[in-house]
Amino acid sequence: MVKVKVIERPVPTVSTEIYLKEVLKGMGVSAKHFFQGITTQKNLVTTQYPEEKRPYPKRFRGHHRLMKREDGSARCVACYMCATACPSHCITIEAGEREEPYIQKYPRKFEIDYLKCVFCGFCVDACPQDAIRMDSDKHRIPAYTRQDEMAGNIDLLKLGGLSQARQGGKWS
Amino acid sequence: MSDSNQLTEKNSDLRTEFLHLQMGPSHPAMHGTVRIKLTLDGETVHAADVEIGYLHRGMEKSSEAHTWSQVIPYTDRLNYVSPLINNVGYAMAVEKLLGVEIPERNKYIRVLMSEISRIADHLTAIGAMALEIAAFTPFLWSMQAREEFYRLIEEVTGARVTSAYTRIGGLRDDLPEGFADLYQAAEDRLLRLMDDIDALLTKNRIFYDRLVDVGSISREDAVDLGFTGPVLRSTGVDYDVRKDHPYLIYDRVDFDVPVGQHGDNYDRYLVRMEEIRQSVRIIRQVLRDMPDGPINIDDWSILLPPKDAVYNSIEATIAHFMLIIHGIQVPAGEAYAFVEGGNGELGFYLVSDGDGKPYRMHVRGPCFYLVQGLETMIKGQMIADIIPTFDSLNMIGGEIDR
Amino acid sequence: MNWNIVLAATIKWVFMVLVFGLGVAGILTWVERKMSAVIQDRVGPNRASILGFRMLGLFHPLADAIKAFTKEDFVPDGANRVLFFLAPLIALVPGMLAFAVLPFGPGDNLVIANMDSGIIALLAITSFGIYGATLGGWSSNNAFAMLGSLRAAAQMISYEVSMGLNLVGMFMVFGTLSFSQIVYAQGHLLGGWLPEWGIVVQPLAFILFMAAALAENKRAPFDLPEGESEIIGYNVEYSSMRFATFFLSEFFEVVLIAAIVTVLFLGGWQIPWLDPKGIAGGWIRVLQVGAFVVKTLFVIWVMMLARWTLPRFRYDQVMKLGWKIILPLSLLNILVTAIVLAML
Amino acid sequence: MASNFTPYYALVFVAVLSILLVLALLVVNAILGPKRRSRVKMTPFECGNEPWDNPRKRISVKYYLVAIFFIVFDIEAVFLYPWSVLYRGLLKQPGYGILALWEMLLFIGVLAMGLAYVWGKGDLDWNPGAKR
Amino acid sequence: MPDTEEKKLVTMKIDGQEITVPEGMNVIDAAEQIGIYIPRFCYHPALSVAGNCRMCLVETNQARKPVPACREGAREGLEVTTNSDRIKEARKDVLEFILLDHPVDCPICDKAGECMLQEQYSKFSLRPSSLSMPKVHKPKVKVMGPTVLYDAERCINCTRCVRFMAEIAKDPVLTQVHRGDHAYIDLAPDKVLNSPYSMNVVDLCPVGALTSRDFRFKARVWFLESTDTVCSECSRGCNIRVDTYKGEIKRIVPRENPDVNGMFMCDHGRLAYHEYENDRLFTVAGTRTGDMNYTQAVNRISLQLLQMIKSGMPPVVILSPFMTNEDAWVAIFSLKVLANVNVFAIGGNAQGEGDDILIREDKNPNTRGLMTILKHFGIQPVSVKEAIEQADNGMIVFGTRHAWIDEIAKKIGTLDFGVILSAKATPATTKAAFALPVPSPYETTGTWTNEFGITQRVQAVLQPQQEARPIWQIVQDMHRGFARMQTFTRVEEITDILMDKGLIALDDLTNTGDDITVEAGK
Amino acid sequence: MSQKALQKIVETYQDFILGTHDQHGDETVIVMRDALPDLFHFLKYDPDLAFDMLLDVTAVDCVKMRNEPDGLPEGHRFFVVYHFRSLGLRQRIRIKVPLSEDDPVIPTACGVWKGANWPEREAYDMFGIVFKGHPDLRRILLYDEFQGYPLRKDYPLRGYQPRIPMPTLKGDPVPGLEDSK
Repeated sequence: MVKVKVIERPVPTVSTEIYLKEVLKGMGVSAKHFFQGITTQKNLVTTQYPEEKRPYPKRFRGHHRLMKREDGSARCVACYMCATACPSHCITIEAGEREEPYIQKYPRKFEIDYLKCVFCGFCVDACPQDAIRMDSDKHRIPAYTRQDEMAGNIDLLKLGGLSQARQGGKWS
Repeated sequence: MSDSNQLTEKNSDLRTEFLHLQMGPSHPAMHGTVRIKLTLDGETVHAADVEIGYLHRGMEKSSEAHTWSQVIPYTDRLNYVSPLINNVGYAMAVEKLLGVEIPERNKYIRVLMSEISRIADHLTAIGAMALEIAAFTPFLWSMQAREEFYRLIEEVTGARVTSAYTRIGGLRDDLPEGFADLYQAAEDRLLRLMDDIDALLTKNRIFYDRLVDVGSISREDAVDLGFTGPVLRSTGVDYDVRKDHPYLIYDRVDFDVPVGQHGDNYDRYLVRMEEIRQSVRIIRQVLRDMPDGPINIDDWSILLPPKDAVYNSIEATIAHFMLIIHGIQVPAGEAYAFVEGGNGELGFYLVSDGDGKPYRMHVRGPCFYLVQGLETMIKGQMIADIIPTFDSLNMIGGEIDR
Repeated sequence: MNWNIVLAATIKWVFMVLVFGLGVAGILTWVERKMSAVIQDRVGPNRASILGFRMLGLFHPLADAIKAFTKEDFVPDGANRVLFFLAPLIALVPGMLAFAVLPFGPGDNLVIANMDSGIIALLAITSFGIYGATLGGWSSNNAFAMLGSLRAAAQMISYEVSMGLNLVGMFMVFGTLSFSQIVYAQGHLLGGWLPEWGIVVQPLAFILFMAAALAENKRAPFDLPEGESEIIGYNVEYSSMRFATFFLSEFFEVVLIAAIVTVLFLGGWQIPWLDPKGIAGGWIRVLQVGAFVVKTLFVIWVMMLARWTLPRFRYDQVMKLGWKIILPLSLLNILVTAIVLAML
Repeated sequence: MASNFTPYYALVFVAVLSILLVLALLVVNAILGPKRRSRVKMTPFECGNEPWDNPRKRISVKYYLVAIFFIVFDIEAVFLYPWSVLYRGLLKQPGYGILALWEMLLFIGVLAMGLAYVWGKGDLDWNPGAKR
Repeated sequence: MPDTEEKKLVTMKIDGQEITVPEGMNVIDAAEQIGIYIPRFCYHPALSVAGNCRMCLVETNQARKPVPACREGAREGLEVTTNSDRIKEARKDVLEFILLDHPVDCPICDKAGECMLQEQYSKFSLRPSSLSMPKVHKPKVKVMGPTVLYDAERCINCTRCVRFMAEIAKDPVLTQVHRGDHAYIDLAPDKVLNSPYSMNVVDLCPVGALTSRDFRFKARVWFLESTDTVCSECSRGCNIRVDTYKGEIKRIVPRENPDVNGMFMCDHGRLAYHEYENDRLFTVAGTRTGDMNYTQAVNRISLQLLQMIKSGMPPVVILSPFMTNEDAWVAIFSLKVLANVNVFAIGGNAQGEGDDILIREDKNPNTRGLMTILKHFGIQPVSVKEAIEQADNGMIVFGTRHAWIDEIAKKIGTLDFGVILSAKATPATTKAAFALPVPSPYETTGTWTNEFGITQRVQAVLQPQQEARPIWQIVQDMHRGFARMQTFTRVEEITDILMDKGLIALDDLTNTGDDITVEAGK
Repeated sequence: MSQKALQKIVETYQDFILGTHDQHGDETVIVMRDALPDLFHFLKYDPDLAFDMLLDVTAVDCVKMRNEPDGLPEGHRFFVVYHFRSLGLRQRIRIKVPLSEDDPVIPTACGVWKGANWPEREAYDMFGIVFKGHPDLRRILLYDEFQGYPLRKDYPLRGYQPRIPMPTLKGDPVPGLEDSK
């Protein structure tokens, strides 16, 4: 059964009709905020951005980063999963060949076009190597040219850290 | 016929002319998304033609070229004030096509996030409506309260607005630790600010006069025009998807459906204020009753396998690859699933032909129907009433133009 | 020509109009932003800096001025160029001029033009301000500006009536049209302890005058001519210093109206129970001028508080308020005052 | 004080100073500001579109009515000024006081009647549809 | 299947559906006829049955245990169940077993996306791993030959490749070594996998064990856009599917056509696209003509041609058997009928070696079609050598690849009117008075008639770039100046005329590769 | 839940029904176009149906569907899909009407539900389906000069449109002038 709550609008009374009481009450509330504001800084919500930065939550989807192996190379093996999962087709990968038989592949080019990226995080979900992550705790800073909006593997690796994720089977 | 017009007509040498004026798209209050072509008689709106499409992104066409999962970020941008409700609605629609049942905890979290989004949505509507009649302070207070809830959303989903939180058959992630405390802080602030907004606006005669009997619409017209949500309820119809077609766990929580009596802007304001309080009530119950357990269904053909398994076993890797390359294979058929969005019934009509991509995906945005009624609502009103009426509908361009 | 008068007038003009009026108006642009910010739990402007000193954003008006000076002052197609140029001038000058008749302190030296009929002169001068907004909107060849100017004209002349009528009660009580005289008269003590300020003897007139003055000044909640969410405003086509002039004139008028209210209803430079005749001079005179300034600033503060609290009226409601509420009440006020005075 | 007209001299002088000041502001801006014209910039603003209509039309009579009312009421108000200034003085003279009171009542009565007439005609209603 | 008619028909039941098939037909094929797909790894219709992967297990009414469907011949009264719980469980077990030692290689495996293992696991199992032991390690990235790499860890020992090399390529170099979970495929001692058909094992391999060195890491298969066309490298005209990614050809794989090539093709055809990767001619060139654009060049050619014909000294024409029938028809018609050219020669690649599997001696795709059209106009072609000798008036050379290209280049450099239409920059194009760019065979649309008289549609995989135009269009533009000729806007109009005249017979006009999505595992 | 309503429609409009189904609990009636203006009235005013709210009007282009769409007659291409809701009876129904490519004309529902106006315009805009009797059938989301119908399956995903000059309003219809002098 639908529980309905009929909202009654306030009936105009003399005190509301002559404006003054409610106007003064409202001004009182404003004045309260005013005096609170100039005496205590407690309620102020502004973040003074470049000097102080709001801490991002742990799950914040920020700038992408490429994780590294112990030897400092990118974990990415250019499997194109992120490029496939990306709804905005902003990831461009070119694969190169490596000697190690268990790695074989590396991204010769790994570019994210931040003009297209929508920060949905699907690439992170799609990565089977724990190679791409968005937990860099940085947001993408807009640039002035299209060229600057492309982040290449070097930029992404700079933000990257060592990934501890084990790979290739529990025992291998 | 009004007195003034009689006067005009009686004295033929006092002939006056209509003024044709365009409001929007680049009008300070039109948010860049709507153009209203007005024919004005002095300050009175004689006729209006509402023109939409300035935010058309071809979302329905794009969806046909993406996998079922890849559509989720698109749904963020429907009603971009309460994106999580869109996420939930879309995920539910696909789950309906797939015929899967999601775990209990998932349902609770979805309801929780929906209600948080609804509060954000209503706060925006109230604040914007106040802003458009120059009450700037309540607007910023409501934005302040809204920001508290966006923080919560960010804490859970990783982004304030572009949440992309639901997955088909699951969720991106479980609630973070200590979420209840975070929520409690936000709620405290919300209720405090709501009281202040209330003191500034509700009984203030200027505000009252500006809204009462402005933008009224009758119950019959509202139903006929396909209105849903708070705007329909303000006319006295007690239709709420959450009550009439309970989805997820809405049949297990206790809340009231606030209903107005006149269908004017003031009633919409009151209904929204009350709905925020009801949403708070729902959230409290949800947080109290939320069970432990998994949040995702255990089916690798629908949801990506857990990361650890993907890294370490070929089976999960294969499932992972197949799901990302080909998408979820949804059996052929069609389904219409609907949720109570911030502005009313948000429906997803999906047609599948058995492929990894939607064959047709249509969104029934509640705003589309609300804005359709705008012309009726502003005809004969003053030019200054257009924008508050427009905002009382909480017009969201993303939802209309799609 | 008496050069002494010229010299005296110039010095007074510099101090009263430029330093006090324009200075306060300039700072008010900052105050308004800062105050609204604090009311809304924000920090407000604080970025403009000179050599790294931010001074709570006090340099913002300066930055604004520089910006206004270096922007292009274009005239839209189809506009009436002469009127388009003159409109901001007409809007600002009357406000400056009106300061000439306001006494900042006791005696002749603290008022530029100490007239017997100061109030009539003031009303005459301020009525000019209507032309600024009206012509500005009309000459822009813009439909929004046109609507704004029509609103401005209708609203300002409507409240002009009430404003004038509200003062009649004051004249009856104090029996003079001179500001200086009224301020002196407010030094009287009623019953030996209560200063006979306008607000005490004419409380209704005070409220009505405040409302009418706000409307006259096109300030919230009467800011319909520039209702940015509906018709954008009569000055929509204005840019650069021309816009800044309109902007400045608004704040100038805020100061002006606060000063007028202070002089008429809050005892002007009078400090209660202290030298009501204004003959003391010395530090007491400085205090009295200070009292005037403080009272004016207080009135400005109240006006700003109202600005950031109240929603805007609708056009018909403004007209209704002016013609159907304030005007009859003003007449009633005259009536009651007359009868009360007759009975005393 | 030189004469009764001294304040007026001062006033005129101050007016000249003020006008010069504002003119200076505008002229300095005209010198400092750039001049880069383009067709779009010169188009009157109408929400991003080409203007649709000529704004200088015969707009609703209501606006002009206000002007007429204003003249009526404002001029009448001005007539009250001399009376009001003298009123207190007249009260002190026996007989004149009551006369002045009655005179004023009559005058305000006429004014009120005019207002009532206009009110009754509905010319003070800008939005006949609005209930409040 | 040539001998099905001789066999007796039997009626059997698969999942309750009755079906009549020739006796002995294996159950996999029979089930496929009624739309039931039985999973398999080792079974391939072109190869002999091995039955070692056990993926195609089905239940029958004549055996207690599940039997492999590829080995089970159809016989009267056989009832097969392919979807019982037991079979489903059996498939999961088989897959679990196969995947047990499979490395987590999908990210670096070229097969991912068209891998049968991926497909069948996601379709028939989705059972999580229960491995608790280390995986067995075997050789990785082993070079099998010039074209193929082998990864033993990924191998599921289906032996398709072994059987292919033995049965079809007739070059049995592959064999299985070791036993149990250490088994893998290896080369026979001192042998290399260098058969001309070696790359077919890459297609045959159901997993990513055998991968193409040419295609290695070039693109992911699910991004590829495919176009169906015909191979140009010999007169067999193998049906191919060309896969492109971002406007570049990445690989060529065979399409099944029992009448032409069966299921396979040669390595040469697969790699032939490299021929057109470098030294392409995209703009009008020619050393002696100076800079000019296409329109100017065509107008000047037209003018010169007109003068030559008026003076009765027409040029010689060297045709190319790489031209499509449409190109050839327009060229011969306009030059012979309208411009009175008498001397036609057929250039093209020289005869090469052939075998009795697929490769033909004639290394040109359309010799037969060209001959048919020449015959239609009553022209007896001369040899290229003769044509060059008679070419003092002028010379028009069609096509890029000619065995006589050096002689042509030498001659054309001496002529005032030397026109060459080429896809690549060769010595001839630099020396000629006019060199016009034309599309490569992969950018051409039209028809080719192979050695056996089968006309097949050629579909442009990529669009001609810059100034390159199809030959029929260039010829048409050249003749617009002085002769009235029917003008065509689409190549299909010419095809229709050829069909009307009975010069070609083409059944499947819609064979244009409409569906561009890549189906995994096909 | 709305099985009863479905039954009633099927009984009353027997001759026009091409099929029904209730996939995923959404009762659907596939009905021929000829039944239409009549059926609208029936849907809204019949006391057992009382579908007083038109939820949605859209269309589906079935031309590239892999499986045979059920109820689509030979030679037809589109489905126009209506969703109705009855607020009083708490029921919902979907009506699908097949249309052919050559004759994509269907009677409007605007006369029965005012809310059909915009969604029908959208269906016209996106699919080129002409709603006969619609009071104001013009493009709604796209601009008037747009060529083609983007949600049809044969419109390319990245279809390019010709450039058009900046539109002016001279000669545009002025709202509200037709009903006054």
